[in-house]
Amino acid sequence: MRKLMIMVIVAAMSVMMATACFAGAKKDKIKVGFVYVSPVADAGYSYAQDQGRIAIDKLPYVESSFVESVAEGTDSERVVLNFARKGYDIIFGTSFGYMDPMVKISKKFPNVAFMHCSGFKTTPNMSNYFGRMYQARYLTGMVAGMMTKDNVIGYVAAFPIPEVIRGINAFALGAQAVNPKATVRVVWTKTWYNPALEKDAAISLLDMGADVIAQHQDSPGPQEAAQERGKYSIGYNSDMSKLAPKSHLTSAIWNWAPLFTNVVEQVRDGVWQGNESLWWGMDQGVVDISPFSSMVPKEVQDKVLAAKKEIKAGNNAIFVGPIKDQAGKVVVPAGQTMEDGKLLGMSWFVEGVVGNTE
Amino acid sequence: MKGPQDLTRPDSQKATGFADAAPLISLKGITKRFGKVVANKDISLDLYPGRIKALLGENGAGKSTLMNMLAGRFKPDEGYIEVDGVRKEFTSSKDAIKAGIGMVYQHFMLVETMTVAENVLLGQEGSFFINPREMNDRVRKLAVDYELEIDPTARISDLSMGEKQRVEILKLLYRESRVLIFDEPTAVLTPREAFRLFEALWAMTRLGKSVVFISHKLEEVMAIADEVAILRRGAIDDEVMRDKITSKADLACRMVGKEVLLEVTKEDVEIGEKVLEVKNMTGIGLRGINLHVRKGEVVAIVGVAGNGQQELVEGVSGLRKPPKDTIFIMNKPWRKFFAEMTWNNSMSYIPEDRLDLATARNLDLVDNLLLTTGKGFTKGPFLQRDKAAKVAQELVEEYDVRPGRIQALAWQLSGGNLQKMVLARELYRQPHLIVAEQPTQGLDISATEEVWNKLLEARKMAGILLITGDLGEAVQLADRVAVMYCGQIMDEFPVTDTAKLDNIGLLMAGVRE
Amino acid sequence: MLGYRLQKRDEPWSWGAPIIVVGALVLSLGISALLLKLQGKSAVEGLFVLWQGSFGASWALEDALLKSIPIFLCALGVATAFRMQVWNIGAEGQFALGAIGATWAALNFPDLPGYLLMPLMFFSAAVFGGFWAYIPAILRLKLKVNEIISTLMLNYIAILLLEYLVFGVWKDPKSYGFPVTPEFTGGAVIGQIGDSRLHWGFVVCIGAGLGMWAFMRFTRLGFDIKVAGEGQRVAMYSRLPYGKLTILVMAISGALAGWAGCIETSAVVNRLQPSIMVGYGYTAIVVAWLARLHPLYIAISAYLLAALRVGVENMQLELQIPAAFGSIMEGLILMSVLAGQMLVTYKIRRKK
Amino acid sequence: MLESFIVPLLAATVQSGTPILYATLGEILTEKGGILNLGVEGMMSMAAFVAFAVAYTTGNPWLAFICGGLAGTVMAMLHGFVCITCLGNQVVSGLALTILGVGLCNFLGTPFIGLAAPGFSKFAVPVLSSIPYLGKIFFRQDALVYFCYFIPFIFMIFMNRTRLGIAITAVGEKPGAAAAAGLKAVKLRWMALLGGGFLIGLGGAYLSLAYTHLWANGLAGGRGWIAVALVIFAFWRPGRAVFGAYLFGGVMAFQLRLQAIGTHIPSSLLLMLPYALTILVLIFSAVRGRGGNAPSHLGINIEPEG
Repeated sequence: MRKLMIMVIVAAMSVMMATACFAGAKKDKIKVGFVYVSPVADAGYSYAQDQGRIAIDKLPYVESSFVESVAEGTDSERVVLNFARKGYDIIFGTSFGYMDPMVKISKKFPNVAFMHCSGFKTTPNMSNYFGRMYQARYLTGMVAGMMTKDNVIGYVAAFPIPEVIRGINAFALGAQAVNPKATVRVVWTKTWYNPALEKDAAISLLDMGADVIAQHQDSPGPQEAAQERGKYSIGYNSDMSKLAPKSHLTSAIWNWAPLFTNVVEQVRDGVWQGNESLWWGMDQGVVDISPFSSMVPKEVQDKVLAAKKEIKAGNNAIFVGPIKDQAGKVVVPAGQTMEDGKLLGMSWFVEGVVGNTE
Repeated sequence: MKGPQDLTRPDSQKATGFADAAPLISLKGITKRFGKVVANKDISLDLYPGRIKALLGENGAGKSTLMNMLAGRFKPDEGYIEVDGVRKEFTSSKDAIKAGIGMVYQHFMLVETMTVAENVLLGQEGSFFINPREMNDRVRKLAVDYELEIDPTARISDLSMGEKQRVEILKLLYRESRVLIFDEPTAVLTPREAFRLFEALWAMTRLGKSVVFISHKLEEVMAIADEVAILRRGAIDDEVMRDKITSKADLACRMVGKEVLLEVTKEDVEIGEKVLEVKNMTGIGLRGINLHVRKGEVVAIVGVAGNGQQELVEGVSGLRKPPKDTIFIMNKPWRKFFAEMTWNNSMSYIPEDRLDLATARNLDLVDNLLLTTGKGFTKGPFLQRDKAAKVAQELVEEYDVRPGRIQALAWQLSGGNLQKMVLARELYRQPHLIVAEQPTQGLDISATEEVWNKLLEARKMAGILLITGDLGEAVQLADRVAVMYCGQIMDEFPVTDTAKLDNIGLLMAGVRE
Repeated sequence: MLGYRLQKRDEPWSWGAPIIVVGALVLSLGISALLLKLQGKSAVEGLFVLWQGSFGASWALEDALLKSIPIFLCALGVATAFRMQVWNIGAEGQFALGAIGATWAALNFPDLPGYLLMPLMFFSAAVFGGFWAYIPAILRLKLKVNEIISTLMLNYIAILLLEYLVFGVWKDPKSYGFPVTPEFTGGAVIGQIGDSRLHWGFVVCIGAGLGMWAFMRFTRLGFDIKVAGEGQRVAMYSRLPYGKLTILVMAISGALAGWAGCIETSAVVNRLQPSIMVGYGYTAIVVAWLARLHPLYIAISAYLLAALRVGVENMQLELQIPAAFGSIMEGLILMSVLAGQMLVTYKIRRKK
Repeated sequence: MLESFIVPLLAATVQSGTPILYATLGEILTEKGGILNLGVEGMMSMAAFVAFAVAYTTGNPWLAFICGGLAGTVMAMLHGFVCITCLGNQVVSGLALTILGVGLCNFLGTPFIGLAAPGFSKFAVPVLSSIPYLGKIFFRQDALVYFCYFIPFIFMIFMNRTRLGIAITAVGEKPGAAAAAGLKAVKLRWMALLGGGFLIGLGGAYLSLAYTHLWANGLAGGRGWIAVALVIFAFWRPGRAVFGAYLFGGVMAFQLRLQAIGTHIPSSLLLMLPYALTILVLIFSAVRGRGGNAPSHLGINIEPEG
């Protein structure tokens, strides 16, 4: 009985030795695969990417499919590999942790286009893309700065990674631009999606006197906490007004459709090439803020919309000196703007932010 | 107060007025099989009110199976039970209780962490909510009525054996049980406590209750019973009225049928040097123990269970650390001996609990052999299991352990065969000291005889410390007998000293002449 | 119970074990098919895709083998502890500590040649993992603390410890602040076998499996562990050092799980990042129990459950079935095996 | 400082301690009957899902709360079938129940992710909430917390003052004695298991009806395991269970607040607090020696008679 078993395993190994086959030449129909880190219906990060997928799925020559809640380590490598093996032409990996597996697999499938979100590595057939969410964070910061009375704004955040830290800094700069006394308190939850924990974190901030709650989380938990306490809240990823109508002012939202459409068109026309970093902002419509709720006074809305025009026109890069860090030390001297490389690796808080980056 | 060992029933205590009453409970042709073994064969028995019926039979005769059927825990394969002349089907112990049958098991069925009152009321019908104060009063009143004084609020774990038994009796009385069955009740009592038990039983017979007294001790049966039913090999061999029994020997003869009481020939064996010496040991529950065993000698420790035998055995067999320099084995102090103990030519312990201590229930016979002889089959880090299997096969054949397959698991063997296997293993180790604890408990006659002979044979290479509750076994095997009571050795005398033997009961009760 | 009762068999049903396992698999597949229907997905197609994903294509076999490596090592460790009735539920935490140990070696001795660095990584993984299992063992022995709860709590603590290291001290400066350690240099990476994705970790698995099988079967220490598993009283009677054996068993269990962590970090992900924690420690318990704690059967059931996980992924890809489907199957299989094992010792008889 | 930090902290403690208290009491009842149930985490997850689903479809939170309890009972039935009827190993069966329960709730819950369902929200008890400090802490909670204030007392009375309670204790200590007294030991174990399952279910339902009104995977978040540990800490007594549950609820709430104040302790170390505390609690109860109150037949299956 036991010898039989050992032979089965050895046979399996020999079968596996044959190299994997891969997709043939260009077809008129383009197959696009998406790999999400969390469940799609979480009204959060994956949901926003999926809205973009649905947009391109409507295009006649596109056929798309996705796999949700794929853990970043070994599982992601296999899922991306399965997409490549099944002859998908474009594969979108939406979480930072997918970067290395996608780099490894892109070398094995040269004629498949790999698009990785929020990463920094590229290969001849792999580019990365991201949105300048900090622009929208800046605007929502302005709203919070004007709406707060006790000048304490709570910020529920998932992981202390650059994307999140950068968002918090832009938010704080926005708030301080209109209300220098405004401070931002940060609580880390160490999870992208856990409504109960996120709500708890928001409550602890509200108990500290925060009267506006913002979030870099995927569930509307913090919005619910703010509404229960009759305070204001700012959403993220998609318009969360229907979940907390009495507290929701606005949301910083994604809109990936334009970027995805651009990539698909390039691949169809055969002009797409890797080694590119697309970091689109409000000007290309990838990042925006949701319509204001009625609670936001007229003049606040006008001020923010004016600033939005400024950013869209490109003459307000937000991270323009002088910027001091938490300890008051000037990090960006006056007149200087932080270039993208520094922005991508930002891991310190600006002045006025209470919390640690670990 | 009558002399402690004179247990006969004074006239004042006689139950009167129930001469011609109909039987409360009668068993009709009860048969029960376990797989191939027939535990009870066509048993018919009538239990009359106000009378004490003794059920006599040695171990393995099927007494407890019969009682378990009466208590409703097993269902008979054939035959039925009549309650007040009406045929009743007992599906659970609840039906037996409703029929008025109450049982006091040898191992008490009490919940240690609960109070006396809670135990007495366990399983009683009544209101959903209970009021502890009212509950305690009811139990206290009941205890006073039956002169079984006990504190209802005491925790069972704090009570003595005698007190625990009284709680069991109170449980039956509270349920107004009409038939009270006692399974070997005096095994755990001192003679004085036993006498108080008999007084309680007599009181109950006066109230018209029917008492069944299971025992294999002749003198108790003689003292208390009105009728005696003798059970042999699962069948009622003989039923006789007490006044027809002329003497203890007559009863013994009836009990064992025509065969003579089990006798073993004991030739003389050359006595060697001391293999075990206990010098004035006080500690681990014992006081002032002085004892020695020489090679070729059998020293029996007798006494009622729970008087320090367990502690002495654990000390001598190395399971428990005694005070410094009190136990010497083969002239080495305890610590040194067990530190350098080799797998053979040292000491062996044959415990009372065969299945979960001497052997592992889910391992086969080869593994069980290796339990204590493992070092003998080890070469470097490796274990030669095939060599062990050969030895196991030889031992199984030599000791006639049925079934003969060495792949059989321990739980599949009967008590007798398992004990023979343990004995085979321990004697294979050529020990110089053997500690045998209740070696023949629960074995049938043939198995007992085989074990006795093997033990006597082992005297050639070892001294034997025998711990037993069965005086007959002590008399048969031992050269010297020591009586233990409350952690002390009351007296030690050669087995030939018949005078002391006769009033051994006194010593067991702690009464020194 | 409703007209049937259990009767002890005279002989344990020798062919019982494999039949029960197969029966459990079939039952679990049946119930899972019903669940698929519940969510409006066709059951037959679902199960076909599951089969296709697990065994259908050559790369599926490769993926399953790759995934079975950490599960196998963890299960081997868990089985050793379970064999002695020491309930080590902490394989997950020991896996994490093993990964931490390996990373510590890789980061502190980057320029050591491979043939030196690799043994050091495996050694430190075994030490870290073993230590994480040593704690509950000592707590159980010295303070009679229930090891089920303490090992489980240590799982949570281990994962948080790993996060603390990766977000703080060991964060790779060059990777833009993302929670990953610097990539392992040449000597610290377990190479691939040929150009397949399988790596030399597989050989470690075979070695560990045969090693444990031989240890249990032939050495006296292995026999002592089996005896100690039968209960503390029998162990005391046979003069076995029950305390030392408990520690030994837990140390082995922790070391093996630690190796799994080391291999997963070095061979598959090439750096330490929190996402390697995907629940191998818990699956290992299912695998160990399915294989009735026998090393070679653990190889089969580890491969089986790894194939199941890979197959479920394929179901996600093709039919958008939620990822939790895999753990439902695992739970069902283990429950039905547990219930079925009764048939080995009991027969079902009609009540008279 | 007292007003702005301690009082809200204690209020949050009561809330996050409540689900743990329900589950701990449920597990105490189950273990008193002699069954070791490690499936609490799975049962809480399933109960949370069923409660949410019922609340979402029917809109009636009280009905949902009861259905959550029933879901716990059904899961307990599964555990009972494996352990009592089929004499399976109780430890591994509990683990399997957790793996199955968490998996099943995430699988069935996927369509509900991101949705909100009507639940229980906080309301001030008219008179009592005006008591200084205590009012804010204990009487500005939701209905289920108030309901939970009574359960320990009912539990205590049931276990010590009712025939059924004593019978269940007897079965946990010595099934043979219970059987000899005419009780149906197996039936009583089933009652203890199902009753305990119901309470554990209520704990799970609390998570998706009052703690948050949104559905998410992994709501239980390790609370089931902490409840199992708390049973040992509470020496199987309801009084200490209350103290233990609130202690753990407090620690969870405390670490978030510590961050909100702006400490420099990295958050992952803070998140370790509840788990590290559990081990300390186990050591504490073992060292104090009184840990010996475990029902002596806990975890040992009752063999069917011949």
